[in-house]
Amino acid sequence: MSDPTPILARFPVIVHDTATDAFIVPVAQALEVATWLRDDPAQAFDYASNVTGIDYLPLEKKLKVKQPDGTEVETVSNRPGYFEVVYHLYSMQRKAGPLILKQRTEGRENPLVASLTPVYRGAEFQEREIFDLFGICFKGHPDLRRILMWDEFEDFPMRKDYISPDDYEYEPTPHDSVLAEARKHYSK
Amino acid sequence: MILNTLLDNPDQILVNLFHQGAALLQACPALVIALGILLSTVPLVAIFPACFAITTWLERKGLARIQNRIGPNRAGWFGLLQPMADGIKMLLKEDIVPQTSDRLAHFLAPVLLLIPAFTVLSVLPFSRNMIPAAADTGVILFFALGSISTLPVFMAGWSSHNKYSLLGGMRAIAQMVSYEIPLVLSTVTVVMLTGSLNTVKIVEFQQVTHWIEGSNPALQILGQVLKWNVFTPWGFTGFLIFFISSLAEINRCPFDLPEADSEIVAGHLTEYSGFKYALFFMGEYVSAFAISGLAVTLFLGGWSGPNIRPWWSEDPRALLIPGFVWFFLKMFALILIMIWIRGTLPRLRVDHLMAFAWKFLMPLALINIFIAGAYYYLPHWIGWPAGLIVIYACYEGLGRINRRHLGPKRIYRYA
Amino acid sequence: MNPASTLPESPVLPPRDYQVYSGDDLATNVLEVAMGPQHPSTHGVFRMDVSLDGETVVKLKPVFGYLHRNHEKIAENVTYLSSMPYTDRLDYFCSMTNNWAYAMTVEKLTGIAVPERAEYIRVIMAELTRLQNHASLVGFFVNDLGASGTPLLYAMREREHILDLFEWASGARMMCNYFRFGGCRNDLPPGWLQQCRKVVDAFPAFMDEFEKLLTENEIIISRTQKVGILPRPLAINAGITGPMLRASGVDYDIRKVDNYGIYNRFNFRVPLGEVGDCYDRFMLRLLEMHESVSILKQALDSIPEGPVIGDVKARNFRPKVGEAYGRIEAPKGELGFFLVSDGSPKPYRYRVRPPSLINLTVLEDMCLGHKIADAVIILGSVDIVLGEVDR
Amino acid sequence: MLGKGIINGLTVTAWNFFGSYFSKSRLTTVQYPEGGNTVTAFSRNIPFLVFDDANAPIDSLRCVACKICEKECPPQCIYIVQDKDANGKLIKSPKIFDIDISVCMGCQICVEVCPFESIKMDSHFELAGRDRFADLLLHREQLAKSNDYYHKIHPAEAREVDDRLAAKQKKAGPA
Repeated sequence: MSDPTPILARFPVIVHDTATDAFIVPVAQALEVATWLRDDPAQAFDYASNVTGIDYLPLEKKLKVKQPDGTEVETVSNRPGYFEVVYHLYSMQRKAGPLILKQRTEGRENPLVASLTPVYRGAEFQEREIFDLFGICFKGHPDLRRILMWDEFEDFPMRKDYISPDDYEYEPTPHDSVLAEARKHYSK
Repeated sequence: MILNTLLDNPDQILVNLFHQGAALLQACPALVIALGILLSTVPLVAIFPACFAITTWLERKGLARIQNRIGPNRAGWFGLLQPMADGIKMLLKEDIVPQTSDRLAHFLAPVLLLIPAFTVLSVLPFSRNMIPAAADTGVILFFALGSISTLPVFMAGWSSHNKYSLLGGMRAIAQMVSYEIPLVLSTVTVVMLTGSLNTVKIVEFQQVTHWIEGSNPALQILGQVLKWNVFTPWGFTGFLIFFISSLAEINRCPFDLPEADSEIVAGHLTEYSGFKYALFFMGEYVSAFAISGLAVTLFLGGWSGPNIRPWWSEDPRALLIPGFVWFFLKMFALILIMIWIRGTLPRLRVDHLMAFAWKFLMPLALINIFIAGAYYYLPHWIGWPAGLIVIYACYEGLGRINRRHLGPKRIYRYA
Repeated sequence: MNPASTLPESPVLPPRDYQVYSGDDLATNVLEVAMGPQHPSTHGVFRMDVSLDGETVVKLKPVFGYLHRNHEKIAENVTYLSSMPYTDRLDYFCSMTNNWAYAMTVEKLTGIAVPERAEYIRVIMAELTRLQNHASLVGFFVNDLGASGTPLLYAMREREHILDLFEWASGARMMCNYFRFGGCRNDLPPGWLQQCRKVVDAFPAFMDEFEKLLTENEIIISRTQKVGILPRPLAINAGITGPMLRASGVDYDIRKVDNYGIYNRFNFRVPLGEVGDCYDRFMLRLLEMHESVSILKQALDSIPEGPVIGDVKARNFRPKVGEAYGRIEAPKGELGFFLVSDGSPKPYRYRVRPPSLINLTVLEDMCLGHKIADAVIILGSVDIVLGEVDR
Repeated sequence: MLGKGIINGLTVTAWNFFGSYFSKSRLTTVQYPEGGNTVTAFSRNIPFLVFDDANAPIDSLRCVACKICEKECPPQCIYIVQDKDANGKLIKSPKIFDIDISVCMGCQICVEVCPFESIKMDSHFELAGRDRFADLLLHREQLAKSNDYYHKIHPAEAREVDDRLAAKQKKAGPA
């Protein structure tokens, strides 16, 4: 694991998440940070290994906090949902890594992050895949099209709230629920 | 009585049979002519498709063994009925013609390919006195007819209305036209030395005519072989150039670019199915037989081979093993070498193919003509080694010039 | 050398300045061909939308997804253990290394220790996988060159011996599903190690034959040398991994860099290419096979006795909250798994970093200006398996 | 010399051509029905249910219908309904135990998660049929196979399982 201090010193806007050792970069600065990470000789993170998205649904958490006087107060924390794009950066030159870079979107409506493809060509297909499966848009990507699903497909299957269409081919199975769904589809 | 005449010279058994038949029909000369026409066409149309069937089996079995597989072994004994099964399958298959194709050209292409493929067989001497058309311009006729086969291939490529077919057709034109030149140039040497374009004369030139008078039987047998053109420096080079160019002419591996399956699916054959495809397939194999037959005629002594006189015969020119046996043996040997090459070599690229024809084979064939000329005038004990040395030097030199851009052998380092 | 410093200012897409000839005398046009998905040499259902000027490639776009089954979504809906057989089906040539990468990531997430013997078995299986993958890749590659299957079938013949070993140990030839979190599913059957040694000892003879057949062949040399050159800076920037990266001369082998498993106990070298063309990629695989044989011999010499799996419960397996990224040097490149756990029996996020997919990024850059026949062999030299590209 | 590599290659193929007639390790092809099947120690194809008493196969199934395998099965090809006794109370036995072998991928996860050693892997593989459901959806009657059969196909594994079961019974016995 690399020492976070020089990175945090250079870019104070970055938040270092110690639990996962990840650097959470604001979308506006992402391209600048990545370019610096690649070109700075002390960092030289020249290789973006893995790029992926994570979908965090809005979370409602009920917490019972014990007050000093012994009574319990129930607090409800409402975390809004968001998407996260995770980059695992390695340095081929220094043979070091990984450095985990994260970009978070504001909410789950029209998610937009900065594309790092101009810095790391290796992110090209992976960012396209995230766009395809999560529906996260990448600003500055040279060729943002669907990659795995067909062009006419409308939904984003990797989102946690994705509901698979009931376009089953009618094929009775031992599982009654599947059968029922198929029947429902065909009765329409 | 008839049997005696027939057995007197086993070499000429079929010829004598024809003469006997003709004698019976003497009353009606028109029938004799008709018999002659039938006997020189029907066997060609019957025997070569049979050879094609055998060759497909040989090729599948041989390739399989080269690749350490078993090959066809379910249909019949050792899979010998496999060609028949394939034929039935091809006949029963639906004949699909693309909707946007040029239907007439699409239909005519396989037929037109077969016509020259069978016609060129007529100038090949299968044995002494066994040549369908003993034309004085046999070799020229062969090339003139054979070069027609470029056209149906392009017709197939064009009419299919498929991009792969078009690419295949274009490749075929470029390849066949280019390789015609070294092919013809390599035969020029033989024609020069023989002084004739007649294929019969070319074969007879490679025979020791007075071998019967020799005393030692082993020497007699050897003498039948050593006079072949392939055992001279120019003949050997000519044979190699001829064989390589003929591989390209008939689209065999490693020059199977027009139907390169890994690049352009099946080239001009992409849109053919069923019996039309089978006709194409047969046309290609018959061309392969024809060109191997010409190679045998020009360089490998035609119908001559190690032979002895039948002890019972009184005919001074009688031979025990019929000449056509030798002819077909040699032809199949060349076919087997083609199969062997197909099992070993990958395919060339279009530009390498052209470069090889124009920058390597053509200069070598031209040099070979000069060497043949020198060989003709020099005494053999000088001409033979000198020719060999010059040929080798040219070969090596041309090889180096052609591979100059590749650089030295690579040596890999380890981290 | 600083690879980063040699990069151009904006290294996204290299200039594509190929000019189609358009003189006044001749009306020319590019020919657009969709090669695939049912083209004979696209290694599965893969499509290249190619624009050709004559036979020269002017533009090439890889299109895939025909085999997409959303492996990641399936894995997020089943338990951790149930994803293991699905990983077999990613790169179906190398199920053992896929298993290893996934098992290693889960072990990283949960901190499960792996017994000594299991580590050795994993190395042996992974190197056997590498042998058979590289051998068949070289075979497929020469098949793309147009050799009617002979080298491929020689490779398949050797692969047969290795698959027999896999079947004996795991019960299946291709979908091995052999590694488990914290070890292997079962111990090797008696006599397996002796048979494995026999196979490994016989392998160099096969490679000699293979090299005699292929490496000196003039046609192969003239067709592969200086074709599809991948420059070093582009290779690094595009995240190319595996033999393809090393063929471009970058010394980066995850077995050496991460020292995962017990690779630091073995002596092996990392071959490097100079030019980065198809011939280098092809030769690198042959050279790596020699190194794999050497690793196998060392591992077979020193494999200890002992248990093959730690105390891991098969049912109700719940890792603690967290995330882990594990990667190994799979035969095709860096195979990574990224897992996010929310403490439930199913992974919250499960991501595969497929080497084949990312190695395809530079396909167009390598193919431009070459002939269509070269595009096919360049694709062959990348070594893709569509099960992994499409997931 | 130009052509040396090609000649080398030709010698290799010729060597293989003749070698395939003599060397067994060169010709690895096994002719399918004649060559027999080579079942190894851990061969697995589809699961089967183990019973102990040959006289009452269905009643002596080890399966208790706990549905763990149904939940863990990666492609979800197992379908179980628990049996009820005369009073309508659930009993520890499956009423329906179906495996859709056209879906099953032979991964052995069900065997590993089963706490009762009741489901094991079969090495029988000639399963082709004409009907998608009549032939490929196997019910408990078709799936039930005796412990002896298990001993026959995987002897070492079956012995271990028997030992484990005996130890378990011994532990449970005195209590």
